[in-house]
Amino acid sequence: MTATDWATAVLMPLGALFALTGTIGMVRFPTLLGRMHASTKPDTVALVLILAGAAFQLPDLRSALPLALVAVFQFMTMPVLAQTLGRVAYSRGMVVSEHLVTDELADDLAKREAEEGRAAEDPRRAEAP
Amino acid sequence: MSAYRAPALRLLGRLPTVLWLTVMWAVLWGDFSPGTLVAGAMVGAGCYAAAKLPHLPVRLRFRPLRVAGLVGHIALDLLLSSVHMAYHTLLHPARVRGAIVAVPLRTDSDLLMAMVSAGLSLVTGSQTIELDREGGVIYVHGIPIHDESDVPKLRRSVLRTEEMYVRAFGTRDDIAQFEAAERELAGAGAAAEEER
Amino acid sequence: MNVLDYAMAATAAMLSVSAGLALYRLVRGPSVLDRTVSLSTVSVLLVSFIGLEIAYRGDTAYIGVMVSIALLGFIATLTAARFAERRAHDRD
Amino acid sequence: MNLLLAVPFLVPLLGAALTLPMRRAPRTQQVVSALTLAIVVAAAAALVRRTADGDVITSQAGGWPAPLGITIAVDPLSALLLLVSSVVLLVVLLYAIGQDIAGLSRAMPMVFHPIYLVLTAGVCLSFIAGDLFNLFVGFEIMLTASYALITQAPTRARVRASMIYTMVSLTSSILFLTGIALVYALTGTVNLADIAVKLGDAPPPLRMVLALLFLVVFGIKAAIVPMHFWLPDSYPVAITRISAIFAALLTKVAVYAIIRTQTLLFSRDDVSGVLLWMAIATMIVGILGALVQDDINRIMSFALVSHIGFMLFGLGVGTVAGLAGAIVYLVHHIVVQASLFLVNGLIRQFVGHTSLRAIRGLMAVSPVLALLFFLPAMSLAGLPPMSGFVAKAALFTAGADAGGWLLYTGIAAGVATSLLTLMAIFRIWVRGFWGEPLEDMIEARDQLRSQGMSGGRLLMTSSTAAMVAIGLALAAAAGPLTDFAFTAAEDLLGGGAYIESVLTGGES
Amino acid sequence: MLLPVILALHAATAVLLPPLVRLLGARAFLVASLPPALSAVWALSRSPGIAAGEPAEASVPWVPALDITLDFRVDALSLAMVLLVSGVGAVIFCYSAAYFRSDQAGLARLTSVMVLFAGAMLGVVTADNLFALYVFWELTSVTSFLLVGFDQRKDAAGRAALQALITTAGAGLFMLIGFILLGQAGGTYRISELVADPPVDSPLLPVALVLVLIGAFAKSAQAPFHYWLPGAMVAPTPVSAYLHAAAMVKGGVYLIARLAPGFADADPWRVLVLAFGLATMVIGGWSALRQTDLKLLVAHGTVSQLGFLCLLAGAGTHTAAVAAIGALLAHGFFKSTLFLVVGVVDHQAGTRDIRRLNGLWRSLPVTAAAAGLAAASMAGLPPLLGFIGKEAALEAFLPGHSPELPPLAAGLELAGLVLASVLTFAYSARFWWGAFGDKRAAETDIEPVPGTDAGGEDGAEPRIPRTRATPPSAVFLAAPVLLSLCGLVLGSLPGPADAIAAAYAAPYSDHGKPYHLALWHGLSTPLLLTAVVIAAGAALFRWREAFARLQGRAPRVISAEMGYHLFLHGTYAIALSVTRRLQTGSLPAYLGIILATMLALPGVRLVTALATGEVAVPSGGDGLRLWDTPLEGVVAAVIAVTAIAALREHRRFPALILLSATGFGIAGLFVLHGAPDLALTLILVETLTTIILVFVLRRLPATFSVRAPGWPKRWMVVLSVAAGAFISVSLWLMAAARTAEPISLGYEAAAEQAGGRNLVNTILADFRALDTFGEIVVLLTAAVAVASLVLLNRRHRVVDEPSADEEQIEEEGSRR
Amino acid sequence: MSGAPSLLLVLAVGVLYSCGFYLMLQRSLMRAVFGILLLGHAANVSLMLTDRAITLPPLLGGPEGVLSDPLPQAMALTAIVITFGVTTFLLALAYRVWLGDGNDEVPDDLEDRRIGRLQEPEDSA
Ligand code: NA
Ligand code: NA
Repeated sequence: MTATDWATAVLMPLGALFALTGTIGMVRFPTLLGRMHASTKPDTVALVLILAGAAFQLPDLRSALPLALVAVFQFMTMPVLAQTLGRVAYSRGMVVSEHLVTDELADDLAKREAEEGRAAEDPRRAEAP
Repeated sequence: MSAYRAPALRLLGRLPTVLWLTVMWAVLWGDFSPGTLVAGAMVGAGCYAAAKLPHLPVRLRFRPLRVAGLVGHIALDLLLSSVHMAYHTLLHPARVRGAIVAVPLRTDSDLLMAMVSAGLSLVTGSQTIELDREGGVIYVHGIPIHDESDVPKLRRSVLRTEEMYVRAFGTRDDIAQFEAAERELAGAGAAAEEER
Repeated sequence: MNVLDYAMAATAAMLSVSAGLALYRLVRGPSVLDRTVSLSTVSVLLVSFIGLEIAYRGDTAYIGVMVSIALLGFIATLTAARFAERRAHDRD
Repeated sequence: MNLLLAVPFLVPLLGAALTLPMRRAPRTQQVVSALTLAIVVAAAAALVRRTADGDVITSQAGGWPAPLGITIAVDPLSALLLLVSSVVLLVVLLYAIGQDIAGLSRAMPMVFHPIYLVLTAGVCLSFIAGDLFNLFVGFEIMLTASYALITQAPTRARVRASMIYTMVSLTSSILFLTGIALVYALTGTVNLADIAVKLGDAPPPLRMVLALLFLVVFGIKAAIVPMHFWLPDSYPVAITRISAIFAALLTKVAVYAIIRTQTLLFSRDDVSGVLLWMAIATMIVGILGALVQDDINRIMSFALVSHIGFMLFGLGVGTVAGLAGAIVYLVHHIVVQASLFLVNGLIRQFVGHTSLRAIRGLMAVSPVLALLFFLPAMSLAGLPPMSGFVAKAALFTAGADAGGWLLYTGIAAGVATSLLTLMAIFRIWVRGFWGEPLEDMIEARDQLRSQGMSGGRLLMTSSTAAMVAIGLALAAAAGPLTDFAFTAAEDLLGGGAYIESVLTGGES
Repeated sequence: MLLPVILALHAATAVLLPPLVRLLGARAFLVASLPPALSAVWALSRSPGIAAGEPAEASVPWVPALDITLDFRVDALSLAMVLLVSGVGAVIFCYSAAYFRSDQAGLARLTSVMVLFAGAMLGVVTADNLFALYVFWELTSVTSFLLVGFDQRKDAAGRAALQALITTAGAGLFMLIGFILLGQAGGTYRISELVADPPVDSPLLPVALVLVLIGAFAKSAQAPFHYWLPGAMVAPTPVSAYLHAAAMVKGGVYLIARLAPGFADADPWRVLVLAFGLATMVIGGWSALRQTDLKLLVAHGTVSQLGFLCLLAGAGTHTAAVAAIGALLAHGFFKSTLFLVVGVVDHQAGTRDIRRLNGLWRSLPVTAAAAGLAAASMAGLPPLLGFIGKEAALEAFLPGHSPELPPLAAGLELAGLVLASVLTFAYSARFWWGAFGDKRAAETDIEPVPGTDAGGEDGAEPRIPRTRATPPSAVFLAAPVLLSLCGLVLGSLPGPADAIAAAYAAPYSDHGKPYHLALWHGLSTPLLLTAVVIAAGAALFRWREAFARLQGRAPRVISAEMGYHLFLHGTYAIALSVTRRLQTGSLPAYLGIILATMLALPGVRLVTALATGEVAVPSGGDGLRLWDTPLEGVVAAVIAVTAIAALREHRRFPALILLSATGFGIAGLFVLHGAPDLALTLILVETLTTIILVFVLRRLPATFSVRAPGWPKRWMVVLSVAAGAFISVSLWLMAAARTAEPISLGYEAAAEQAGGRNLVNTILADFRALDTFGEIVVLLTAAVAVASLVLLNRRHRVVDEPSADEEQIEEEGSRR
Repeated sequence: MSGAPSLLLVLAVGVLYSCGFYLMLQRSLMRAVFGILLLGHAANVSLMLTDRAITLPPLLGGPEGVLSDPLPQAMALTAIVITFGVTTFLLALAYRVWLGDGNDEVPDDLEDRRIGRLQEPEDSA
């Protein structure tokens, strides 16, 4: 066992552990957003740890470079996914309010709608634009 | 919205994306020979054209120290919040509640706003639901939020993240504008806080 | 077997269980977004598996696969989400 | 690589590449297509000459030795089928060109010409492939091209028909691939000759399973009962030039594959019982279907299914004579089906459709059409002195020679089928060609007369006539044809020549 | 030998005639008569030698590998037939020149086909190879089809033609099989060799003979196939005269006569021929007496006569053979005369209905005389050839005359023959009387002459007017006169006929009592019997009305035509019920049946192999392992669970996601298998497919169609699972039983030579570049196909080529 | 000699085929297409199973050990691409069916249905 082996031996199970808790969360959380929080992000951590562990087993830095690229890629794409999913989940009414302490987006939307409604009722303003 | 109308500059704006795709291509083939790179660049450009990806205006600065700080912060945050999340997952996931808060941002740079939004989404326990660019408001879902008292904490962490991004990547103009807005909002923000 | 082997076995075991759980969500849904989320998890797990494979064999032959799975996972998940958004009005 | 062997596959692809961009030069496109096929015909004729003594010409693609590289092999059977197919392809192409010149088709020339040539390449590759997987690739080229062709001028009916056609073909392809996997699992090779050798040590039951599986795989494409249902639902719906080629060639390529695999790979396994029962079922069920149809093209399609049974019967007999009969029948049937479908095309052009419910008195309005129909119809019914008679006589003689109750049953089924074919075919004649012509048909005739014969129509009619004439020529040349078929059959059942030529080099 | 040339001449003339008809009109028939005339002249010129036992032979090779050779051999029998076929043919062609009008529609076709027929018939009677005989035989069927259906605008013509074709060509197929069996048994297809050395020991011989006789019976309109002949009378009269009197219907008789010397003693030849011949003779005679249409009367008479000829030709004794030649020639002359006479009557008087003809002998005296001669010959009156033939026939069946015939059988046959001859006499008389005789008002439909019906009291009947007829031209009359005279001349001077008969009968033993065709054999039993026949026949004619009443009361003879219609209707009904059950039009059903077939063939074979232990199931050790690594469990679980979930999912989008996951699982499997390139390609392809699917799915409804595919779900489950199990178990067993090292071991060394590190890439780019090339072709073709389907055809999406039926069918479908 | 694949994988490939066949037998166009996709996977996996799992990628000059059999891989590669092309066509076709008929069903043949409704043969003369 060399030092690199030890590094791998630590990093990889740790990563796997994150992945495991993430997927457990994905199964156990009652809400969609909860499941997303619980899984997507620990997954990223898990992946980075495992890739780091794998990198230690490679002979040189050059062959490890692609692993780094994958990690960077994961960092770049994960938020995009998370945001898209969040927006869609919300717009589809899948965010259940009873699991929310507060929902300021709903408040703002209601406010905006009310304003637009007033605009529609007011003939002068409707013709104005 | 963009000042980069000149073709050459527009091309320059697209370069990072194409470059990125080229690198991925080379990795895919496991080969960084010139031929592969040229082919990758061509494929990348093709994909770019086909997908009509938006080109990024490179109106950024890069402050290495600040960036390093930011990365460190995010990494630590990521790790800790993941552990935190794991704890909730294993103990009582059914009781965990969240909140969606509206946070008015101080910067008006689209790019910075997007970066903040992404940065928030990267970290466990928070993620952007909606970004109102015109109003400069970001709606963030946070978890776990036990009660109303956790809400200001979430708001504050969003604002802190924003500041770190602006200071790491913003141009001098961006920072100036950010600070002006911060001053303006300092008072009004407090009032708003009370109103809620 | 040395510690490294045990570590790898443990990693494999945990990843496998994770895969099973993700699969459960993938199959059970209930919503398309749940499936989308678990699809993204499955793809991350696969990439992890391949990371394990690379570590185990000390060989980089699989890196291309890894990159493309990462890409696919991203594209597939994004497409799925976009799709779900576009058809927000009908039940899936 | 032997250049002559490469011509039937590569030249059409070259032609396809040339014709693809020629959307603005239709004449050039037509000339290039026709020239391409003419070259293939010439090459095939040369191959027939060179294999006439039973020689097998082989070549290793890329020069790699036999089991490693892909073998291209032409034995008498391949050469004969190459020649007949390329001739039929050329004549149908001329018909299509005539139709395009006359402005009577909705097919897109810019798609049709290149894809037609790709189809040619696929058909030719299937005939010359000496490698199981390469045969699969050849089949796929042919099938993909056929998918593109069957959807030409996509009406709703055609799209539906294509769906059935494509799904069934895909099923067959998947099972083919599965079969390749099984063969490789058992033998560790995909070279046909090599498989033939290595199957020798395989457990007989497993070999039998493979033999039957490949019978199913190609049986689907050959439309053997009970795997035939798709054919009458798809072929008749395509536009004429396509249904003519499909009816003439595609099922025959599958029959070729059955002959090749059963004689070369599974010569040790006796599936003749299964073959004969399937042959009997195919003959009878097919022709019963033809009797109740209303559309000439559908009648012909059911008859096509039915007559595949004859070829299967010849293979099932298991003797050189039986196989030779099957080969003669194969050649005869390619030509006669192409002729009939082209004539049906002329009818469709003339009357607007091919339903017997609304055709009457065609002979009175168009005696030429009547003659063009009558001759191949006679041949299909197996009436002398047409090629159909010779083919049938060859099969029955072989069956009687080999003897056994199953073969006699097969012969009885063959007789019944011939009688029912006669009824089906002459029903078309009596209902469609005889009788008082309908008003609109007389109008159509008068209109045509006033327009005069355009070059395009002339080409359509004369290429149909040429196809009919080729059928008559087959009858006249039945002697040499049968001799050649016997040579081919001896090669196939002897087995040694092919294997030896492939594994020990042959020419390269 | 000239014969093949003469045959070719027939064909060439047939090709040349259409333009000639345009030029010459009906006179082109005179040109058409040249080839048969030449043939007859040639036959006459060769007759001395042939009668002396030196047959003329020729051979044209066609398909030597199958023994299909156009062998020709003209011996005595053939000579008689050639003279009939070609001689009578030439005469009838000349008659036709007068019969048809030049503006007759389809005249060119008619002349052409008739000459073809003449050639084919010549071929039938001269062929010495079974296949060659069959070729010409069926050619006569086909040409006959075209001739019977000549008046193609009439539906009746088409039906009758088809009936005749199906009957004769259908039976001809049986005959072909009979020929093949005969040829196989005898080791040759040469007829002369077979007859000379018949394969009497072959167990297949009885079957072969029955099959051959079926063909011959159908062709010669023997019961129960006799229905087609009266039906075929829709043909123009010269055609009937030629085909249905002189030539084609003799084909069967000829074949029987041809084979009898070799096979008459073989079971069940004689029984069949004698029984069916006699039955036909009686049935034909009985129904001839009921006819009122002259042509139908002659047709039924022909049926009767054909029965007579068949039993003579097939009886297989010396005397019967001699009688056969006599009767054959006689029939050829008198029957064609009678048809031609009917033509003349029809042409000149405008009708051929007995009930509309009265006293025609006065206006057509010559015709009536010729008809009288012919009818007398048919009735068997001396000194005509018909009498000589009948005498010989009666002699042949005298009990004890020929040892080949058991006395009882001969006696029965003789009694039947006498009975049939009585009927023959009666219908012969009825013909002449019907055409030319003076009738009473009660026997006709003709309006009586006004004012003549008043005298009913004194028993005198009302007078009816005589039928008017224009006098026929000399050319028109020449043919019947000539042919009827032939019967008289040959009857009076039977020498030539006897020479031919003797030569034909030579192979039979005459048992010391050689029989010759002659007018006078002394006061013999046959002469007595002839007298009885004449007396009884005359009485039958005298009391024809009483007999007609009797016939009316008698149960109808079971019509064989009904049998034909039953066959036809039954066939169509079976065809419909089979086809509508099988050809359901449902793709799921088709695919299901394909799977079922796969299970029924290789599947069952595998199961039996496993059940009987023929194939070793890997057990323990290397063969039977749960896994190579536990990771396989993960991969297998991902694959199986997602795939099963995908098929349970009715919403399209979740199903797509599940499928993507399956794709991931398979990529994982490839990784485990050391196949990075494969995993990579799969993932890329999977991505593309997913994207395309999303594009398509976006436009389709949210859930899949839930309409059941038409059969119970559990069947589908069973079928799919069984099919899947079959394949996977096969794979398992075959991999375990691998017989040789994989050839890919050779790639390592070769790859170094090719300079590649990645073996898979080297295979794709080098060793199997042809496959890769093909793969690219497929991909490009598919791209073009997709483009032409989706992009290029956007403008005309719905219907763009004439398909009137489609709309109609669709309408009907929706109305359901 | 290679030996049989492990039971788990045999089972997996069996499930793939079964599911593919089951989907293929459905009336829904898209399910049929999915069935074909699964069957394509199944066939490629079958090719792979002719060789053992847990082998090294067929790269020369890599780590010591047993290399995978490259030939099934090469064939599966070709097959994947071919199946892809053809499946794409099938999808385009399904799309056209939908355009024409407005539903997601494999349509029955109309003429067959018409004949199926006949009680008496139309023509037995
Ligand atoms: Na065999
Ligand atoms: Na492997």
